[in-house]
Amino acid sequence: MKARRWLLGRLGGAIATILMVLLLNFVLFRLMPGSPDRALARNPRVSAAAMEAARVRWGLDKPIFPDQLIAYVGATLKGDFGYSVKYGGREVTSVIGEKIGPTLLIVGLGEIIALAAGIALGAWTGWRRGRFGDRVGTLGALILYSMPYFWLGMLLITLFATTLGWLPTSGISTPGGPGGIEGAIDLLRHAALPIATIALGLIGQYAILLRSSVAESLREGYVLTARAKGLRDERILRGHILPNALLPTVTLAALNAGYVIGGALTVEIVFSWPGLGLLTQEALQSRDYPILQGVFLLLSVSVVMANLLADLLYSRLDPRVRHGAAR
Amino acid sequence: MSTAAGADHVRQLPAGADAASPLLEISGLRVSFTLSDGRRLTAVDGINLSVAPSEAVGLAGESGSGKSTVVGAIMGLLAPNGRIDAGNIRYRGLDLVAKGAPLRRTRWREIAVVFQGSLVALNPVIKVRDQVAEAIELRLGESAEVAQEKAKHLLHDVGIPEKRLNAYPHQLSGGQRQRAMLAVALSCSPAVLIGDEPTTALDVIVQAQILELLDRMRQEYGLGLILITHDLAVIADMCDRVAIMYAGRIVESGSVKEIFSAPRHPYTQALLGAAPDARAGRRTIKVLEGHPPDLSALPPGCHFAPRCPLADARCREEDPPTIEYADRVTLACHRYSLGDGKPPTPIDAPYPTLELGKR
Amino acid sequence: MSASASVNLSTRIRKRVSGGNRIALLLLRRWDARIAIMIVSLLTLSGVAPETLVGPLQTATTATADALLPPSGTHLFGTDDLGRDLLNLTVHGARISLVVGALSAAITLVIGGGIGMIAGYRGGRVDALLMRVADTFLILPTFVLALILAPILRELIGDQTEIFGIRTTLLTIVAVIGFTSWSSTARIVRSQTLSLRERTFVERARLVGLSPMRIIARHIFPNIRTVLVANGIVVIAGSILTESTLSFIGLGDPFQPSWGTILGNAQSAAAPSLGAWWFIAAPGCAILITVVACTIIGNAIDELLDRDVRVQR
Amino acid sequence: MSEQPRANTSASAPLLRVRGVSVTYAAQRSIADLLARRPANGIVALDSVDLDVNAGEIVAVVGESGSGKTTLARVIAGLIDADEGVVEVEGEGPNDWRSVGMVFQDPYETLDPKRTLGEFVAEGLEAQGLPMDRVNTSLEAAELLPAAAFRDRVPEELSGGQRQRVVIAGALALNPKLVIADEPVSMLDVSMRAQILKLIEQLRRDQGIAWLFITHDLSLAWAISDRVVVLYLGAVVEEGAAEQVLRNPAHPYTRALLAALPSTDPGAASTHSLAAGEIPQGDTPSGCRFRNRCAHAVEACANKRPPLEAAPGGGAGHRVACIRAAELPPLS
Repeated sequence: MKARRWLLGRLGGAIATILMVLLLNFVLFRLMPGSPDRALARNPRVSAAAMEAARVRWGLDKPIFPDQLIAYVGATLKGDFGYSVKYGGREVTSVIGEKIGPTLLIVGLGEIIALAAGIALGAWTGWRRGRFGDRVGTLGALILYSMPYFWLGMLLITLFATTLGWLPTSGISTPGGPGGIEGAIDLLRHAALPIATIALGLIGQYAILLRSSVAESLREGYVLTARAKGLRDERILRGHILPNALLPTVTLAALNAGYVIGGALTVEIVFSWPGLGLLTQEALQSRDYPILQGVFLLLSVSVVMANLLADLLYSRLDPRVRHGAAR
Repeated sequence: MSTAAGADHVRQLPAGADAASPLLEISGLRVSFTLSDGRRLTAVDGINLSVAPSEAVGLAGESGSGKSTVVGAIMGLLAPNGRIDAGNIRYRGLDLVAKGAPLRRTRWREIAVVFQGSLVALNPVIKVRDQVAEAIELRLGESAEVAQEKAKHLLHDVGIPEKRLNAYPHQLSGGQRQRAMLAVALSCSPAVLIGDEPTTALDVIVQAQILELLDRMRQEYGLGLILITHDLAVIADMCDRVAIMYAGRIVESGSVKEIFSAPRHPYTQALLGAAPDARAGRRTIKVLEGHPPDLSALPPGCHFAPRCPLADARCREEDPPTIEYADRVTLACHRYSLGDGKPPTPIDAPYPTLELGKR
Repeated sequence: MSASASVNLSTRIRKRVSGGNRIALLLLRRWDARIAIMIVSLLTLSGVAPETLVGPLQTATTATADALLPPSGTHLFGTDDLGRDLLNLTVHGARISLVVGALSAAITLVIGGGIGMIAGYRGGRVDALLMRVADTFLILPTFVLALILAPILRELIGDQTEIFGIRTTLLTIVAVIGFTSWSSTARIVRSQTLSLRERTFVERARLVGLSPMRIIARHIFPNIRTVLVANGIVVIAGSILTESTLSFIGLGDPFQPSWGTILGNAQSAAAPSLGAWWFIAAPGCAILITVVACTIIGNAIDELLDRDVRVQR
Repeated sequence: MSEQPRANTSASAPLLRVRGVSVTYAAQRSIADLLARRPANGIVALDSVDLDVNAGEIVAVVGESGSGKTTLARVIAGLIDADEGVVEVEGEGPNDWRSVGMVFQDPYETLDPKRTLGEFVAEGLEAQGLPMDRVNTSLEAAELLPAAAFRDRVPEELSGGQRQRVVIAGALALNPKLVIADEPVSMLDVSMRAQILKLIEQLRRDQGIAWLFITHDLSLAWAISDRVVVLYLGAVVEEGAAEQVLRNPAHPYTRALLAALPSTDPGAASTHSLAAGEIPQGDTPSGCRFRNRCAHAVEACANKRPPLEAAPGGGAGHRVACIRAAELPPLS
């Protein structure tokens, strides 16, 4: 009962956040130099009739507040994000749609690898806190955490692609390459370095967070009880410390989604990986604001959803939340 | 049904132990800690303590007297900067301090602890039933089903209602959590139970309930009980023998009856007189000036001398010898001597007194 | 003087030193923090006086060397695709990176600290509303927001003017980073304020009739000052990272290159596929070292603070 | 400080007069609750509490955790507003800071680590626009001597007992007639307690300060106070002269508290628990709030809340809220 109330509260929060994003997007849209129809007018491929239709649809002849805001929100909710300037007046949704796949591939795999490795490294260093292995591991994690993604990517290209020649430098596939299974292998060879970049960039953060919560748990009374019970170290770590220490990591993994995406954008630029990041950079260079807004909206909504998911997961993992006890 | 894993269970002693030796015996134990600035602090300085089956021994002292360090030493749970410098801890003759000591075998199976504040001593994300079953499964090698069944019996035995069997710690009240902690402690049917301030966080009525339960368990399971507390009244209520600690040393020990009716050490007198006692109708309290000493800068001689109204030059220079004037009755105070073998006559230390509630 | 007397004196001196200063003293005792502080001092020095160290900033026209020379005696860090000396560029880049980092951290602290203290002390609806906004900024991909905001802001302001010798391009970046990264500071300050508000000394101050403003000034702010400093140093690290990323994408000022701008040039010049590792190494290591050093200092203060609080309780 | 202690038997109005004070803590309501129009069901912390403290009197409020004793202290101090009822000090509302002081449980928490002791004591004077020369006299009255040496020190240098003296000095600075002390010695080492208790009695004797002494410790309440008020789940269940209540407890709850009290007296009987279970966390039981734990409860106990009436066979002012008080067996 209390737990359901808690979740309802979280759901309300997520909806409020999405509304704020819409508002932000609307304001940015109006702040943009020149009015939206002028942005459209820069696009030679949009006909006068289409422009008039857009003016009516966006309610540009009406006052900004509330009519235009309502019109904007209505259009957005219907999935109408406007037209791309650069991509010859194509709908923003369709342009973005074809770029999502490649981005999901590297971000998703990178995040999974990073979580697994980060948890392992964090648990190990936290357990051995203060000892030599901890210092080396933590410094390593801190260094990974402090590297800009794009720089890490450039280093990996220089080493593994240019110098050693093991992997391709950029792109998603070899032009005119084979299809089928060999094509899949070709894709993976191209994806390996971008995935590694994202994974390495994230490991540090997860490791540092988990290390501190493991080290904190070690001071807790229940760990003393577990030791007194004569349990083996490995059992104490797995059975008693991790179930508690993993909780903040779950939250961070979700909170981080936005941050990861920011990093992933630059990784795509470095590897010329045809995903949302490359699209964003092109849009920036050509002042293709509708695309930028679309990307921002899409990413924001997915991040908000990721957080909601994390809250659900959290409420499953932590009985105190499940039963509505104080957090 | 109450003795599911109880007294009738034939105890298999760990290798090297000997049923004829005393149950738990601590002799000359000294524990020190290294501080961050490199100095060493002696928290426990040469104490002796023993407990027999079905016997309850109280270890009393103010905070910082070293009583919890004794628990850490027995269980092998001292902080990483702590070290046992000297002395022995023997369980049935088995040395628990020696290098390569079989601590892992004696922990919980032979000696278990109920810690203070079970909200932190129990794992918040694991059901209490599983926390009871865990040690049965992992330490006694029972199957999961048997362990769960035993855990159910134990929880019932300590008075956890049936519908709370699958509860998490936060769903239990303070008293229930302490009961659950007791079930966790009894899960491997230990021979010795240590209560480290087990009722300190509880209200007085719940404290009485838990003390009653502890006492019943001690009798039913034939446990040797070591009760560590700052509350002498709890010891008077529960224990056969008592040892009073001050700044890492035991200043007086003996039977509760003897020590509480005729306290000899000035510190024991001060402790016994420090609080009013409604049950005994005593409003007068003894005012003990000063503070417990900083263990890293202990005064020379008798550590209590700076606060003792009986202290003279010798007390401030020489360590007082510990005399044993009757069987297992000891006293460490320069003011008393063995004399003719009769118990020394108590000397009332002239503390300033305060009669509360007098207009 | 006997040994015990001198110990006594040193403890007494230690106790006289107030909280913040004591943390600073303790910080100097940790070797990792000592190294980190040295690094940051060196970087600050090169940021303050790059000309005296490596001469004026080289441009495409003033560059004298050949393009893409690997490190050698004359060009310790090698040269870039226009023949500019990378040591020269990296040292000059320090100024931009550090100035942008410090200024945006200052904005972050003022916005985040102010909002955090108000939300934490007022509580109720004000708190709920402010934290709703903060949460939104915490969750959102603020980097993407910054990406969109930067060019919009620049077009609105124009990028030809200078304020205090800093080109508006950089000020835009400062404003954008400050505006998008205050939320975690606000969260930290709010939770500190919230727990301070529940502490008995604040309750007593209310009891004897102190006004809310005085309570914040006397009891809340002094007790979160060190937390703010620790957070501020970590925020500087984060701002430098964000700045380098924005500049890498090309939102920086080409006439005042920061480390990110140099790496952006390296990317456009295809340095990774040419194997010109030195083009990437110098500015990247500068970012890495700065961020690591700042994070170590910030975390060390945090840890000392934590221990300090634990000892006092 | 020439004021003489007043006799607490005077027929004049009491110094502190609390009538029918109730406090309900509202449970937090989310937006979803508001939309679903769920009622705010709160937790009753205090339920029409009456209490008097006469000038120069020490009254102890006894209760376990969850009894509402700290809420009562805060309401009287003016830190919390009562939902219902009246709190008057010398016939004035609760905002008359100059006649009510407060001493808190945790002296480590009451002193701001960033401020000197002088600043702490001066804080109230400054806020009230009173002369600063009271700082030294207050420190001296709390036996922090020499006062000048303490003014510039910071809390970190002090022991718990000294800190509590500073807190008391801070209360004395405003020249109070009544000081509310919420568990003032429970965080202190046994050896510090006597010193603080001594100070409390001294201040009552020399300056005629009345104390409302909140405690969980029945022995302490009995020893230090003139009168004892026993609180259970936010309501007064028994009150009377300390000696009467402790020698002749009339409420089953008071009897349970007394029976559970361990004693160092070798002759005393061992403790036993007369009451089952623990203070309920959620809803308050109907009728008598103690009936679920009471060994003497009958059906009638559930019907209505028992009024506070003269205890059977009790002395003047000894009152109890139990319909079965007259039928209880003698206490062993």
